[in-house]
Amino acid sequence: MLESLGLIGTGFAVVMSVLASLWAACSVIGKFFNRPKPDSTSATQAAPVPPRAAVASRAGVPPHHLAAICAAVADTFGPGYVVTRVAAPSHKVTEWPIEGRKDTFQGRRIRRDWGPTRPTLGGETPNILRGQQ
Amino acid sequence: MLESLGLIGTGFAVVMSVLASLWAACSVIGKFFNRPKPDSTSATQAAPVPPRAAVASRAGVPPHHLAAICAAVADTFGPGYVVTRVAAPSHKVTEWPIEGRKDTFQGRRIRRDWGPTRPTLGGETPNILRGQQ
Amino acid sequence: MLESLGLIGTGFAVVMSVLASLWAACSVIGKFFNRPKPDSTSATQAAPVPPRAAVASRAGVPPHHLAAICAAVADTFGPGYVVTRVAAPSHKVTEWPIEGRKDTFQGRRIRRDWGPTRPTLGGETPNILRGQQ
Amino acid sequence: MEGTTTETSKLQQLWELTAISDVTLSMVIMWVVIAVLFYLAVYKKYEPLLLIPIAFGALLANLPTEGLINQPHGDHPGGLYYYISLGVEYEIFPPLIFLGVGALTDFGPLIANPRTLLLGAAAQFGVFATFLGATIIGFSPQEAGAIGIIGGADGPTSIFLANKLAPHLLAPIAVAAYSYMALVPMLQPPIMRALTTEEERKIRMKSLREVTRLEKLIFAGMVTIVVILLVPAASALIGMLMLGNFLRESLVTERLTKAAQNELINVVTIFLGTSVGITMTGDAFLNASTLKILGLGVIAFGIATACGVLMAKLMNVFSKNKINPLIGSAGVSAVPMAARVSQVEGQRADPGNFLLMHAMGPNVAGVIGTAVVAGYFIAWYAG
Amino acid sequence: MEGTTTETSKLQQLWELTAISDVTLSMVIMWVVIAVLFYLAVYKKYEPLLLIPIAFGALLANLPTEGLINQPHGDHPGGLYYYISLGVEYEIFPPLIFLGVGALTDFGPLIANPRTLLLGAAAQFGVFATFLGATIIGFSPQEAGAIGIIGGADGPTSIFLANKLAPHLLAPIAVAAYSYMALVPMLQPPIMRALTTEEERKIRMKSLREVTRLEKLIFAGMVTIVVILLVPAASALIGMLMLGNFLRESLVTERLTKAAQNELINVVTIFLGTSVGITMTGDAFLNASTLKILGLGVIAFGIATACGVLMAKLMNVFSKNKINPLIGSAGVSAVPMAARVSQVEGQRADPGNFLLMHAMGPNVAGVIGTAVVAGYFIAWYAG
Amino acid sequence: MEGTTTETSKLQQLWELTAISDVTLSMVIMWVVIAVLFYLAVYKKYEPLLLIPIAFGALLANLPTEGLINQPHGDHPGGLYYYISLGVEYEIFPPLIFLGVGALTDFGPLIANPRTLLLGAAAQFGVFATFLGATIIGFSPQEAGAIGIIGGADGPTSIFLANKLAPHLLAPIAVAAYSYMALVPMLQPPIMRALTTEEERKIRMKSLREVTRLEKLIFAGMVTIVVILLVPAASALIGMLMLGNFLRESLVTERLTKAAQNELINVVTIFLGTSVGITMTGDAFLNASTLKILGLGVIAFGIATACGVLMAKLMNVFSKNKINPLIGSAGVSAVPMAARVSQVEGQRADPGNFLLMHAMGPNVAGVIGTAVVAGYFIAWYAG
Ligand code: NA
Ligand code: NA
Ligand code: NA
Repeated sequence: MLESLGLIGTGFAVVMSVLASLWAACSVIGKFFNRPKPDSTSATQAAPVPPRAAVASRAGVPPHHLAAICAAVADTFGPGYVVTRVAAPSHKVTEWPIEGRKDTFQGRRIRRDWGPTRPTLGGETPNILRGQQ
Repeated sequence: MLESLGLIGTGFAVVMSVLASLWAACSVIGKFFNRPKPDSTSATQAAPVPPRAAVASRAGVPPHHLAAICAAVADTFGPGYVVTRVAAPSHKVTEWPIEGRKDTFQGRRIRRDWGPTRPTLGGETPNILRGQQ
Repeated sequence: MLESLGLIGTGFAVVMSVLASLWAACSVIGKFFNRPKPDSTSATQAAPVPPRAAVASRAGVPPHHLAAICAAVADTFGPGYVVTRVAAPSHKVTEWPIEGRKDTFQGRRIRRDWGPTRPTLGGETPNILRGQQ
Repeated sequence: MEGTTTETSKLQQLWELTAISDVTLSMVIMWVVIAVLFYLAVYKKYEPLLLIPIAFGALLANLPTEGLINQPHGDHPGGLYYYISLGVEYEIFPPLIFLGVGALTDFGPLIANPRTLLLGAAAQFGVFATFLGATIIGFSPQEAGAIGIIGGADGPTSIFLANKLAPHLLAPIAVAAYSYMALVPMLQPPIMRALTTEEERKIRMKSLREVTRLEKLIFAGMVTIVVILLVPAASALIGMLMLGNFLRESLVTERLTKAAQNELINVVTIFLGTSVGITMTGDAFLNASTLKILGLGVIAFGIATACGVLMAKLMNVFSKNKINPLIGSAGVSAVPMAARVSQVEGQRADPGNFLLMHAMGPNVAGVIGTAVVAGYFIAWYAG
Repeated sequence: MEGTTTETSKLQQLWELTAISDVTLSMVIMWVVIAVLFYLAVYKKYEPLLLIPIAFGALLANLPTEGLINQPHGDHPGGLYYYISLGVEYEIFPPLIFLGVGALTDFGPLIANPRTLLLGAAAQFGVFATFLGATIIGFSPQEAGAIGIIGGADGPTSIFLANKLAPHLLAPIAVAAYSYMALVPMLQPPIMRALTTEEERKIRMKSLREVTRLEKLIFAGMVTIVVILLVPAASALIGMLMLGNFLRESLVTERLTKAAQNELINVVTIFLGTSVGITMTGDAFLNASTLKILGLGVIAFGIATACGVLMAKLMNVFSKNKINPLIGSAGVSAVPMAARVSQVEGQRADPGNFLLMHAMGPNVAGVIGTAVVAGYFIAWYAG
Repeated sequence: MEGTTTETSKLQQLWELTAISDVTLSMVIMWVVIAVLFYLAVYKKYEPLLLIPIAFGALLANLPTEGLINQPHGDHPGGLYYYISLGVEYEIFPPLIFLGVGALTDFGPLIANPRTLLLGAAAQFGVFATFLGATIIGFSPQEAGAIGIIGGADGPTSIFLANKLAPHLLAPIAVAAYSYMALVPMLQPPIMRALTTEEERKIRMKSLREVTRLEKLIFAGMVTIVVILLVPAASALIGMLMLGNFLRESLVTERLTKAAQNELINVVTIFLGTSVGITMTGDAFLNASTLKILGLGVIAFGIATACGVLMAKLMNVFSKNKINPLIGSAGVSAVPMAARVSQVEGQRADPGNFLLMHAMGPNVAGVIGTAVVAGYFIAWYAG
């Protein structure tokens, strides 16, 4: 029982100290990454809209788009909301178009006449080969 | 030889009895699942159209759609055909749209300007990173 | 040292002879595949356009398309270029449409009402089952 | 390796590095056999997914390779296929293939019309008849069992049983099983037509009822329980088949179903095929046994087809709800080709007749039936 | 097997081939348990990706199978699951799952707000409290450690530790871990509401800053180094977790990331689940220990939830930047369900409050924390 | 672990649980090396698919881990990488990678212009020259062979041979091979320009004929047969390479080709990379040998490039059909980068010159050539 308590005490201390070390390390490292924008820690409380908009604008969003977006946000959520970042919807480039492009480049099969290439029933490879077979 | 015949006799008996047991079990279980529709065993021979149509309708197909479909079927195949089920073409939800959505949520890359994101030659990850790198 | 030189001499001889054997074998085999078109070895230097065009035409490209393409090539690259092959862009049939078709055939889920099938949040399978569950 | 070696001895040394002198006549003959297999697989499309790996494995087996199949000794590791072939020897690959097959199989038509289970059972008589024939022409009972299972038209099951009862016959049995499965569209129709009348071939069957998810899940569990209770030696095959099917029909484990249907089955197929092919040395393949096995295989397919058809006719004697006997032949499994043959023959007699879904019932029942037979043989001999 | 056997003895022989006589009462009872697990997995969607394989494995374990789990002897190979289970026994599968988990996890919210690491640490107190309770009611210390880790709400870690400290309890621990993870949306809210005031639940947190690729890569490397230095016994779990995450965040190894997120994790999940289930024999599962473990599991979850919430309140005492204590409960991991619970509870108090991303911080911190605890137990007992 | 321990001893106990005291200076130095590797892989995109796993494996090797690489003893299982590394030790992973490489490679350009096989052969002279240099500066012949193969610019082959002839040098050889492959665009152009005249660089080659499916299949079979007959010790590499290519070119096994190109190669790459990295301990890496190997590697690449170019010029002396010597450098393999370098240099001299497809011939010939050289070294030393 006492032994168990010893284990528990040590154990919880280990967990806390490991994760606290990570916290400390993260904070130190995070400082380096936050430094370029010294006003960022107090940004949400008091940052005026224009500089932010400028930041967003610098990132490629046209200013008149930004103005329209800010107006829409203000209308929807009411005051107290600040637009801090504007980005186009994330168009993640999945592997498929790239793979498709690779497939096209590899070009194992070439359509030799004008007719369309159709998948066959049962998923067999259609009989349209590059060579004369 | 006689031994072989013994093996064969026993063996075929085993196979028949195993699959016959499965048949019996399936039939018994099947009864439970067929019970809600007591007329289903004789449906194809004599089932009147309206109840079926009602069933289909209950499943979400609007009655006037059903009437139109039945008319088209009667015109195409002639008498003797009964519409027993109407369903929209099976739109199997493959994993890809879901995965795509997940990818979007994970949002590792965000387009920071208005320009399109294009796959690069060779399938490399395009140089559009969430952060400032 | 001398031993090393022996190893190197033998080794380089091995590599050269293996790949030279492959060259020889390839050339012999290649002869069989090139034979049907005896003029092909000198084709790029002097092959007249018409026979080639005929070949391409036999492969399914309408002659008037071919004429137009040759004219365009001549205009773009200048003289000295010969159109040796015309093919529609390679439409590689990837697995996906076929798989999609298979999925449709397997049809595990059928939409029972007119509403659209949508992926759910978290990628769960939507609750549209073939049976009544 | 001294610097003073003469030119001649150097050439000799070079020659000794090569393995040309290790080529035997049987290897060269096997190359011809392999070329035929490649031709059938690539141009005739005889089950290419398995015949190509098998044939390539056979090519490697009939070359004087080094470091590909040798056993480990001391610190030296074994060859690549010493390790990969453990998947066959330890009987791991066939059940994994069955996991994928289960994830790809829809037992709905069978559940909707469970009578067709008997057709799948009847077709197994081909296995036993071939077993008898094999013992008569001199094979040992174990060998005969492994040969008979060819009539079950189930590749992984054949490999599983052959590895257990007669590993030295693994290659010819696998080749026969996959080749004849591909030949089903040619082997079956004459037998089907000879045993049925025009009227029988025109029988239309009533359409199948819908089967719910719950019923499919219960079926998967029930088959697992019943078959393992009655034929425990079939546990590995049936267990994996039904695990794959349960994952599929649960509809909540899409990720795992896809993995079983694709990644797992594809990778294992490459390894299984080449491992089988690599046992196909000239000594093991070029002998009278192989010819006998190929001959017995045809007989097995023929009898299985006939028994399926005849069982359907027998059932029609006792049942009011007539079965089209053309779907009986689908009981040999060879999914889904045998079912397609039933459909084609049915439409030849009556173009408005659609037998495909009805034939899928005996077709998938045949898979279960063959696994049961395999379990029975294992219990009888290998226990 | 003589030809002169009488009809009776033949039937007897047939009976002896079957395994019906080997069915025990405990098997039949287990079938009911398994049916309940299937119901929960399929219809209630309790972590079906793992509970279905576990339950199917348990079904196989509670049937008189042959050739599925037997050890090899002499020339006879072992059963299929003798080989597959080596992946659990040799502790290979859980780290591979962690490789995939790492490739699926975004540590961004944690890096943006590293204070939440403490919440992930606090939730581990549930593990230790349960350990204490388990020792008090009679479990050995090793068993108690393996049981306590259920409170960490991390399936692979639980399996990893149970296999090391108390392999005979593997099945009930895994079942408890995955079942309660699925029950998080029911277990946590009452505790969360009891321990917080309306005002606390309404606290809005400032939005998270962006985290760059470099920062994420440094984080992955740093966690690897710090955790392995402080708790070397957690090396396998943390090493693989962070390898997967590094591949993901490098953005230049898309192929490998996808392989870890899909192929690898899916195939290993099938094998891991069934291997765990196959240890779930009636003898091992139907006893007082299982009931105790299930009971202790609930307690573990409850205490972990409470400690997370209380730690958040404690941190608010010392910090100007208030934390919404509702995100403390996410420290139990159960990614991403616990974070969703925080979000839902937060919006119940204030519909305009979005806690999801904030809760992801303690949520993923909990994964690291539980791996640390597992390493600590291993170092203490298994070293 | 008694309850009466004083505070001090408890802290000491806690300290002993950690492994901070096991950190050595060489580990810390290795961290810097690893950081450089990560930088090259992530930001410079030097073969990230392999360098990232290698570097992460090296990180794990240079931390005081527990339960990650230890051998099994008694009932205790080995560490995770004890098991995964068996794939390298037993020489399983490199041939599997080659299976995928074969499924990804189009030998068409080589078949259309088989003369370029000689260019792929000539580039192997770099291997032998480096072998000579390595023996001169004090490496044993086996070590020298493993080092020389770096000049073949073929990762899996280098790992395969290093594991066989000089396993203690596995890490530096693999790192050198993959790093220099990534450096090809910087290393080759100066050599190519120095050895060619402006006129030679402007040579246009006649366009390649089409190659039919049958011809590609015959090629795959023929290479298998010829290479195994002449250099049987290359069986595993060439056999798998050509199996993958046969599957690809058969056009009837799409499923298997995709599995080899994706699932198999991706998963094996993760395991292979980390297994190689985990041998990269400070002791094994931080010594004069590594520096020598890195130096010899550059020389190997340079000589291989030069020999390829010179062989093309030599062939032009005897042939009417001139070869552009810029494609000779592609014979070092490093597919497809070396071919791209040829294309770029060709267009620098004449923007209308398209050498890419012509350079693919020697490029893939180099893969075969390096496998032949590896087989030759194995036959000479390891037999
Ligand atoms: Na069958
Ligand atoms: Na946790
Ligand atoms: Na090379």
